[in-house]
Amino acid sequence: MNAADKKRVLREMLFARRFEERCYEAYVERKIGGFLHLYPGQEACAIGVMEAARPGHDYVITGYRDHIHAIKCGCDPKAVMAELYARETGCSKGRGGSMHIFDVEHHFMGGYALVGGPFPLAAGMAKAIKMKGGDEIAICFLGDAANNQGTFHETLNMASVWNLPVLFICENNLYGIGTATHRSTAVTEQYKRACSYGIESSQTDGQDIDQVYAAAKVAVDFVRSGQGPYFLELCTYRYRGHSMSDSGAYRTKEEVEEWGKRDPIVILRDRLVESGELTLDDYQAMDKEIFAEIENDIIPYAENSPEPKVEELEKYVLAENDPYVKGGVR
Amino acid sequence: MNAADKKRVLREMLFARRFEERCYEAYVERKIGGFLHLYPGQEACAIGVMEAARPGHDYVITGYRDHIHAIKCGCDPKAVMAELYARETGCSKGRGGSMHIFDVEHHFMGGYALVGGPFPLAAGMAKAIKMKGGDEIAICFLGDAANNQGTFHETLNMASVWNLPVLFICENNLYGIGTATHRSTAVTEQYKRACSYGIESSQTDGQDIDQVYAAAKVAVDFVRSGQGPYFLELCTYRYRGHSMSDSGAYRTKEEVEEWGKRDPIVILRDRLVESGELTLDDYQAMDKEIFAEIENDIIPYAENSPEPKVEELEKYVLAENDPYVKGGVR
Amino acid sequence: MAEIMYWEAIRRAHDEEMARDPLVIAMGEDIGVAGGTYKATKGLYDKYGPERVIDTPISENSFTGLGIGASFLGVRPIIELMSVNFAWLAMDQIFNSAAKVRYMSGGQLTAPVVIRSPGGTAHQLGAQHSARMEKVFMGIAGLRVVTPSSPKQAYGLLKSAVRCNDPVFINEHELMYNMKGEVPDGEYFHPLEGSEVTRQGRDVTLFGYNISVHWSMQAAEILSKQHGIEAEVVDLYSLSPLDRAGICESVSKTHRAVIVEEAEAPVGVGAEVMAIINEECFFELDAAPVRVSAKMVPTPFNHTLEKASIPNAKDVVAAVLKMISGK
Amino acid sequence: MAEIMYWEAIRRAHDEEMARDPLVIAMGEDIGVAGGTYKATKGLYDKYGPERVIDTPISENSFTGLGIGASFLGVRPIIELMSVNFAWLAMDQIFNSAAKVRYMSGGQLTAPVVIRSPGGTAHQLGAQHSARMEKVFMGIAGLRVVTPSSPKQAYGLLKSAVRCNDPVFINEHELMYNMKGEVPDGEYFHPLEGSEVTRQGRDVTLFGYNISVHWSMQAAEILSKQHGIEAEVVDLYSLSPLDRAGICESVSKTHRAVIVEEAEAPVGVGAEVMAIINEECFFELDAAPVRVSAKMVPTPFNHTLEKASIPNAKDVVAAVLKMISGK
Ligand SMILES: Cc1ncc(C[n+]2csc(CCOP(=O)(O)OP(=O)(O)O)c2C)c(N)n1
Ligand SMILES: Cc1ncc(C[n+]2csc(CCOP(=O)(O)OP(=O)(O)O)c2C)c(N)n1
Ligand SMILES: [Mg+2]
Ligand SMILES: [Mg+2]
Repeated sequence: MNAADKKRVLREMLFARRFEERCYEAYVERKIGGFLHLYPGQEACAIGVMEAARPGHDYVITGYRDHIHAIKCGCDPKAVMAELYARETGCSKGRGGSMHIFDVEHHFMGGYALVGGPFPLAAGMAKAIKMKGGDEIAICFLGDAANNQGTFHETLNMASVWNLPVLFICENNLYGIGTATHRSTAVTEQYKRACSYGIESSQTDGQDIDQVYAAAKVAVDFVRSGQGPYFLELCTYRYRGHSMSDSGAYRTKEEVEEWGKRDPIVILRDRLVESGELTLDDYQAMDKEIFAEIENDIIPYAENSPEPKVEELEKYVLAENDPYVKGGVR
Repeated sequence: MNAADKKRVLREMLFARRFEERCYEAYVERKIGGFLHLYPGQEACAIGVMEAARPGHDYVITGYRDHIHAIKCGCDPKAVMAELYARETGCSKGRGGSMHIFDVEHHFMGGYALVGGPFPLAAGMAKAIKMKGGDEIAICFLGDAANNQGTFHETLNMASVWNLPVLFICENNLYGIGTATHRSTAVTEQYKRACSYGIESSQTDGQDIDQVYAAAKVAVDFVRSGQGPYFLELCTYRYRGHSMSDSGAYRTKEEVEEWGKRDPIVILRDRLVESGELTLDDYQAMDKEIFAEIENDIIPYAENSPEPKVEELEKYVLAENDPYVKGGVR
Repeated sequence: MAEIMYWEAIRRAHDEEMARDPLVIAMGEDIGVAGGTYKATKGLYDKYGPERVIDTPISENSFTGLGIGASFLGVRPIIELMSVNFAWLAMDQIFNSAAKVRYMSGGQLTAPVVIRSPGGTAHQLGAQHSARMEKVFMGIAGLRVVTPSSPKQAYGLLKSAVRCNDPVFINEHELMYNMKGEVPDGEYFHPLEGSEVTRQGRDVTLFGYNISVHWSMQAAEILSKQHGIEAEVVDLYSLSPLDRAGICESVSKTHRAVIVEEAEAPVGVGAEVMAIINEECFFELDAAPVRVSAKMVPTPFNHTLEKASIPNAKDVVAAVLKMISGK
Repeated sequence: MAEIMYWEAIRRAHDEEMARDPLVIAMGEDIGVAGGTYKATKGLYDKYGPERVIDTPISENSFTGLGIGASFLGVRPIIELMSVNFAWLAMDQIFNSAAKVRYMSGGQLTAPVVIRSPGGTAHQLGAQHSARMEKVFMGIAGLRVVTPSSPKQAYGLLKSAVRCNDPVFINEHELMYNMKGEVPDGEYFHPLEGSEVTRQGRDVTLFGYNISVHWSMQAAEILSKQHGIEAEVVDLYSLSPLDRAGICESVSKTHRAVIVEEAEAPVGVGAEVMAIINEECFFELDAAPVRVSAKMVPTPFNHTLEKASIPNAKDVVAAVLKMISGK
């Protein structure tokens, strides 16, 4: 990444942070309902990896903590916010919600709420890419605890045997809800688990976007060049609760503070300030601009968008007027 | 194993071979129906491992290829044959069949037909043993292809995290039905897959019962002494088809012949003959005795046993007269 | 009798059974240190320790299977599946192992596990967290299915389920954990089979279970006050087996039946109750029985659509009025 | 029209669709080199190669999910689950992913996969290989379920399923692969919805699907020859959605209904058809509708018990005679 890129990704990370914080507020104000899993602390992961990949071109899939992944792929933040507000203008037409952000046009293939569910879906997309001969890759972002699901094992094995162009990104934030990874997992360094499948893997600091970018570049190139799947572990931390109803009691204040010192936004900001590429004033201005965008564009768009019509409740269940359903095709 | 032990296990292996061959005949004669998965070629596995363990004391569970495991645990071969003949005197009262041999009295906890299903059941038994403070261990015998099931991954992880006294025996016979292991599996040396769980593991020749015994001794002692789970891979081969309807087209004649030269019974017999502990005449006599036992005791027992009564069709579905069902408990 | 919440009732049953029998254990995701998403095991980790109150990895099929295997040797696991939507992952062990082992072992082995899980549409949890799956559980031999509609049932059914020698699935509801109700102060074992008449009536029977009992009760009040119609409400807390005699008895009295279920209609509780009525007391009917069910859609996130996708008391009232005016 | 076997019909549909569209693939355990347990993909591995006729590891949930993911990008996978009993392992991906993705993406993404699997009680395959699971598949929104009763349907339904933009589950039967029947020589697309009157009658309607259509036809012959009763037989090849109009039409003609299903009764096809009759044409009934179903037991290994656990043509005849004499 050159200096301009770095400033851009700093802005993207800051935007991500503010966007999520604003979601939090809207939730507290009861404008948003349901489960809400936020991303603060992990921004360098999605943004760093996708910076090394081709957003809008590569196919991306993830779990329920999906807002930022979608936005980085090219999904309009207004459409994401409108989705959280359950509006017809939402990226999933208000039918999906926070856990089910979709933007197929930008190859963001969705957020899924079953832990481990996206693994095989990602490998399947990679299979399709391979059959169609494209140069896209499939990228699957999931958490550390998801790796205990059988689909992890089954999918990594198939991806390896069939040499599929799929990149698995493990955002290891040390917890699955309130269960510390070491309490649920025998081998906690997730990248080591790829050895059972003969899959190339590595681990890197998920708080430093330069490192994420560098590691992801290697991984993306490996996969795109047809050498097979790759598993990349990013060591990270979420600053908020698992979702909105989290007690937080399972983590010590010290631990949270310790990781707070490794804020991915601060790390990059300070690095840019130090190297003279940014001033703190620039940063403040950036933040203000973001604030304005969120408050003036994004939130009003969501607020003022219409809800889906109740008459359309049963739309989108099955294909409409599919010729093979009623017969008569010859 | 001393010389007497070795002669005994030779007899057990020969018995196993003849028993299974007789099942084959009975199947061809349409005395036995359903699926029938036979054990010839793999005798040293179940018998060697259980020789190192405590049959009737340790809890054993396996898949559908289960006759010999049950017999080695202490299940009466007559009751096994009667089960194959679907008789009321069968070890599962004619309700289970070849794939579902049970002898709970001898701690043979059953054959199961869902590939991968026994993994968690075995770990659960180990959990129970641990809670109850016994010195038994749980032993799970399964095939190589079963290791691609998600339950393998999920169970080995839990067994490791909770340090459960469970021994996983992988009888790697190179195929899952007609699919060669290397076509379905990224890492074909199964013992290496235990590394993802920090589980102790090893691999040994499954055709030489002395080696099986030695490796199993280490494994059993490890588990029994409370050091945690263990994964032992035995390299073996099945001489017959996967089940009775197997075409065999997926293996070369040469491969089958090559493995035929490593017959576990012949290996042990020749070793005993060479060391002067057995003559070929002894061996013939043994074989005759076995033949007589099968033809004079086992088959007639099965043939002459009654079928279950149709009026008892609905027995064994739920507990009978359970006091918590109808109410009134105080 | 103290008034406690549904979750407290479940927690109390856990606690009592665990105190009594060292082989009773609890397992599930985040049930230990965190005390459970719905607090069903709150405080038990500290009381009984990690060997008996077990935080599992996210491995639904295998931790369920592990519980089943432990039950073969006399352990009595109470397994929590955090949401019934995740139960799809564990169905293999529930049906292929737990429900069949007694039969295929000729009665030698049983799997006395309890599996508890909340189903139902709560508040905007989306398509993958709002399924109602009772109908999937109740169609297959070898498994008991109960579904408590009150704290008393939640307590008493769990107590009985732990002691019963069959595998029992307990279908709870996300929206009911904070519901209050009276629970006997002393030990109480609710029968696992049967049904309960929650309200006497003569004009129509409303069959409900779990949350739909409450919709039915509300509907019955409205029908009585506003329309002079006296509905009987029958609580089908046992879904497998269903109480054929109890169903028939009420229909023979009211001659009209409405079945209220939160799930999509096809092959559901409504269909089965209708089938039982047709088989047992068809000629008692004065009107065609009716189902009040969910729409055949995955649950929408939008709250208005979500609510429109499942029935409520008003829909029950409307169905009854239509039935009775149409007579 | 040539007479071919059911498995050949399925194989032909695979072959034609794969020849036409390079994005149609087949996947499953032992379907490639070995050609499939029931020969549904025989010879296709040699013809289309390992990238399109894929022998999968024993990983039902994930290879099903992999097929679903591929379908997101336009691939049309035909997934074989070797036995419907193993489908429990894949239900998570079938229902949580394939059946819901269109809805929760607001119509952006669809999962046009075909999942084929044989269910049913064959010959002594035991409790874990004899389940009938159609009722599990047909109760949930977002999935089509069809079940062919003849080679023609097996061919034409698979053809349509591959082309249709919805996920389709095809419920086959272990005992039917060698059944012979006429299949059109030219391409033929069977409608995925609807039902078929297989035999005209006036006295009673026998509703069957898949193998129970054949039991119903046998019963109808016996009823006609020996008892002078003319039964209409309706083949419910579409289980989700069921053909409400077709069911009602026949009942309105015969005024009597018997539903024949191989599965245990609770929350099954029988219950649902009864519910539809109750809802649509209750007052057309001259007798209480009846289900002829399996016993509520895991399938026994012993052949006599096994046969006693599921219904047959004689049971259908008996049910009809009882119904008609009881009028
Ligand atoms: C199949 C399934 N099981 C359980 C859950 C409940 N659940 C939601 S998130 C979560 C923890 C996942 O942790 P991890 O994979 O590390 O991701 P993180 O939330 O930390 O990003 C659990 C247990 C679920 N949604 N799906
Ligand atoms: C869940 C499940 N999937 C598929 C099958 C069909 N099946 C039976 S045995 C088998 C192969 C198993 O191979 P392996 O584990 O190596 O054991 P082996 O038969 O070689 O002893 C398969 C695919 C099954 N019984 N259960
Ligand atoms: Mg995590
Ligand atoms: Mg094998």
